[in-house]
Amino acid sequence: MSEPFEPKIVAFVCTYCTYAGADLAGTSRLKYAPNVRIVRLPCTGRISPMFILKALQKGADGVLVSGCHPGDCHFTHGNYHARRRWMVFRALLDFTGISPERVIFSWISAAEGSKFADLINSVTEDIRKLGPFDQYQQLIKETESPATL
Amino acid sequence: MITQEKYRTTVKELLANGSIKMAIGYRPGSTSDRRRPLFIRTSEEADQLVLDSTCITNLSGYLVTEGLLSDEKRVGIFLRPEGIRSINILAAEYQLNVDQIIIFGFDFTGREVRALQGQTTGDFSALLSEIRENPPLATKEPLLERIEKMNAKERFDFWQQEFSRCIKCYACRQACPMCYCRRCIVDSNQPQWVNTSSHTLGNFEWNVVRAFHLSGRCVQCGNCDRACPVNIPLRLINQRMAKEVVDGFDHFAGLSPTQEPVLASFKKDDTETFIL
Amino acid sequence: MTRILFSDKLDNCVAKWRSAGLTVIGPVQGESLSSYATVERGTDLHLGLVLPDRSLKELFFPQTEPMLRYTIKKNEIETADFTAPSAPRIIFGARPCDASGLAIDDPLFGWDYKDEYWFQRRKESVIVTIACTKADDFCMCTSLKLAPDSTKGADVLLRPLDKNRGWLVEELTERGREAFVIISEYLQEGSETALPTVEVPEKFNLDACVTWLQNPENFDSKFWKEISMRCIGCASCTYLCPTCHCFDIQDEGDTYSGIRRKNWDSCSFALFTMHTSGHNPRSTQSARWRQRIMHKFNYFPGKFSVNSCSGCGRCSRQCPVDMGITETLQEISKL
Amino acid sequence: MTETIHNAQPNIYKPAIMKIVGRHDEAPGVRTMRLEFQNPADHEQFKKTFRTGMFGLYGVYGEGESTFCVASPETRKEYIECTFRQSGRVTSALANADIGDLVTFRGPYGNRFPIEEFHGKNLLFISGGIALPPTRSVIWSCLDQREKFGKVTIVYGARTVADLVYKHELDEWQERADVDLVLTVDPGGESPDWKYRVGFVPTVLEEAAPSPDNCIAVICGPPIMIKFTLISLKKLGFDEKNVYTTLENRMKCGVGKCGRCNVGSVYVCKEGPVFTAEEVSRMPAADL
Repeated sequence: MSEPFEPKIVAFVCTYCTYAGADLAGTSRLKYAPNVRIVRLPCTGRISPMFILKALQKGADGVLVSGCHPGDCHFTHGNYHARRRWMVFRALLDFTGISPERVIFSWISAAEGSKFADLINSVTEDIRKLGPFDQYQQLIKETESPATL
Repeated sequence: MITQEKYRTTVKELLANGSIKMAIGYRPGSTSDRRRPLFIRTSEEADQLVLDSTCITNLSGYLVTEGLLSDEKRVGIFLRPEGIRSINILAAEYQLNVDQIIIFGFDFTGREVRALQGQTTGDFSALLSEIRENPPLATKEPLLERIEKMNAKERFDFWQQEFSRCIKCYACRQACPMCYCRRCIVDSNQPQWVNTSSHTLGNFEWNVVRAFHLSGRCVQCGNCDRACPVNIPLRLINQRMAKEVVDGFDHFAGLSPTQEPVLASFKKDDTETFIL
Repeated sequence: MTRILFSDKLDNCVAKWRSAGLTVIGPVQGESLSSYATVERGTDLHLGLVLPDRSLKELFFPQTEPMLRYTIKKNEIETADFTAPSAPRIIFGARPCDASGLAIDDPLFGWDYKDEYWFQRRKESVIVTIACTKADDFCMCTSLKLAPDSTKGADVLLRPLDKNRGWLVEELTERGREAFVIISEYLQEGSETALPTVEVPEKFNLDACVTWLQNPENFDSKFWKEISMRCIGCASCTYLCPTCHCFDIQDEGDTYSGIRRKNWDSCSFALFTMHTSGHNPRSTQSARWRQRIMHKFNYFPGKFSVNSCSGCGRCSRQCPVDMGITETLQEISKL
Repeated sequence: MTETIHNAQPNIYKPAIMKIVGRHDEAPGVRTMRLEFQNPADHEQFKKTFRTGMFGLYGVYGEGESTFCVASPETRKEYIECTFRQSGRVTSALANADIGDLVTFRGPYGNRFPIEEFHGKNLLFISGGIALPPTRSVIWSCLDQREKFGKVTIVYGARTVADLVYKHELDEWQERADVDLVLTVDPGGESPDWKYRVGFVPTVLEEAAPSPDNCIAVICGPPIMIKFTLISLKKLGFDEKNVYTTLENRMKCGVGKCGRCNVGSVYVCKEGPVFTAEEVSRMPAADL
């Protein structure tokens, strides 16, 4: 148990912007925290709040959702729809007691490799400071079924 | 009493001249403070109709019963303003055609029942706008204010406490006029998004998912809250989410049958203060 | 001369039972819901309730219960059993209808294949019922040929004295006697008379209903559609019912490890009987309500010689559209 | 109602672990798998209890369990064969399992075809589409002791030629002199080189006109086929008591507890799945 806490973060990203941005971060040899598991989706409009719940259900300490800047969506307005949904979902999580600090949203374009690396680093640090998501992990424990992330 | 008699006569007339094939209203229940939904197809059945301050169930969910409106005939229904809003949402989501619905509007203050003027949803738009501007006092919940003041941990604990009683009977879903999906998200198992078991995690997920799906659609009729056999204050979450869409997107659900669903539309200048 | 347990000794009894290793469970009124729950003191018990909102069933057949844990390795699967927790307990102040509910379900969980999750708990629970001196509009035990002082399923029956002073003790089974030996120092001999049990009016003629239900012609009767038209299929009646026993088996976890659970399920749901092909034997709400009534009063007694209803009335009490077994059987009586 | 307690396990919901030793694609989306017991005690229990007609709950941990019949005959108890159509969560997981993978089996449950009573009689098997597997178990159970039975006729039909299952066994039966196989596909489902009949099963059955004398019929198929086949059999003069069928309902427990397989007062999982047409006719038709 003496091992230092390493947060587990799941990132849902759109393939056209943020994933390309992550790619750029990689090809530019930028170093960033290895705590993030990236799930690539066609568009932020495809990122259902269910995904966020599922990530938490599997034991994530934090969730990052990211896509194209407004106006840049490959599908013209997928991210506008997503934005409304996130706003509502974020308020809902807040109201039910899941701190908004654990679910982070961002816009990262294909050109912003360094923003991606910086964001991952800062999010990892923030969640490290928050510590493990004990409240939710307690719920998972009660189900008898293991958190498998 | 006068309203009730007047409506009985109206329903009988409309049935007799074939304007409607059925009217959905209320009749006495098993105790004096209970009312049962009533399906009026004959003049005798119309005599059973009662209308008083215990008629609180929102009946609009019955309109999406499979096959009811498929014959293009018209159906009358007794609705309070919330019910009229649900009809508007159902119409906006293409679940029914408002031209097929004859509304017998009513509302009450204290024990005094009064009829609302109008028959189609359009007739009530002024009334609904009025409600939007001046929401009835009853919607102010002391408990809601208490929850707002809590910190995240306390809120989490509060809701865990409430949801721990949930038995996953889905009465909230079944009682809700907005939950018309043929296959609910908890019923689909490929993938299984939400745990079907009724442990605290499964209960939490289910209630969050339902609240999310009702965001910007709930009219606070209270059907879910009353149906819940374990008395979870479900109305609080839905009220909070309704406030969120009003504040965030200036969207008051169910104003008209052509209102765009809030989560299926957007404005380019929607707020995004929380996005990094 | 009978033995009497006076109310002021209840606290001592609970303490005594607890020190003898028994978990004491009884009706408790929570902030917004009453149920059978573990108590630490006699004063925590709310014995004045007509009936707790939630039934006794869930202490024996919980809404969700882990059955197996699996771990999948390269060339083998390990399966570990969950067993029902072994904890002797005494349920004090159960209502006779709730206790009969347990006795009604015993044969079902035991025919051919014995469900250990149920019987393990049954074996370790002593059930002390209190005869009812209060009833509400929905109580209907007498209509089911049971009574407010029915002894079915109970190990000890207590009959209340006036002014909440205490109860006359009627020990019914060996298990009950053993539990009361523990607290014998708090029992007194006396010759008091118990309060009369409450008069629960008979709401329908059960025999007539059963005859009607057994007639195959009535299976397709228009009656079913009419009576269930307003049913919204919410299942709260089945979930609160002390005898409804349907369940689902669900896996949670992933390809490597997880658990298999037994969860409550309900015949009110369309998905309950849906075949893979899309064919659904009970595709309408009226067919599902018919199944519920038929199962309780025709099929179940046909198999196990007992009606699957103990007359607690929870189905009618909680129904959001004011339906329930009482109304349906009353209407059948009129046919 | 039988009162025998036959739990192999104290926990009646605990399945046996099976290894997939063979698989074969029968038709689009339809697959047959051969499973072997991993635990000898489970196998012994199966050998002791299995009779043709019984069913089991096949499962994949993490996905759940699904009910279908044991397609292998009671004369071959070294393994279990099952045939299923990939359609839901569990069957998809089963279909994704490869040879050597481990799956689970709970059973065998239910009643059986009383084939001792069929001794010395002619047998008529009628089956449609994916419903051949339960019939196949009976067919092989009888063919493996061929001398005990009279004439054997099999009428089998499917929507299209591709949908016929057990094609290799159909060829085998076609060639056997002691089996009379009538194959058919629905109109429009024939391929250019289809040399057998075209038409719906009940029609083809009436054309083939097997004699009802001293004959037992076993039918299995989709509800609509059963309905019309029963009418045809009646026309041919079959007594309902001599017609057997199997009902397959949704099940979760398989042991008469979970409450979903009831048809009228009958618990299909315990009193079925094998019924005579007479028993079926007493069940409420609307509940089937």
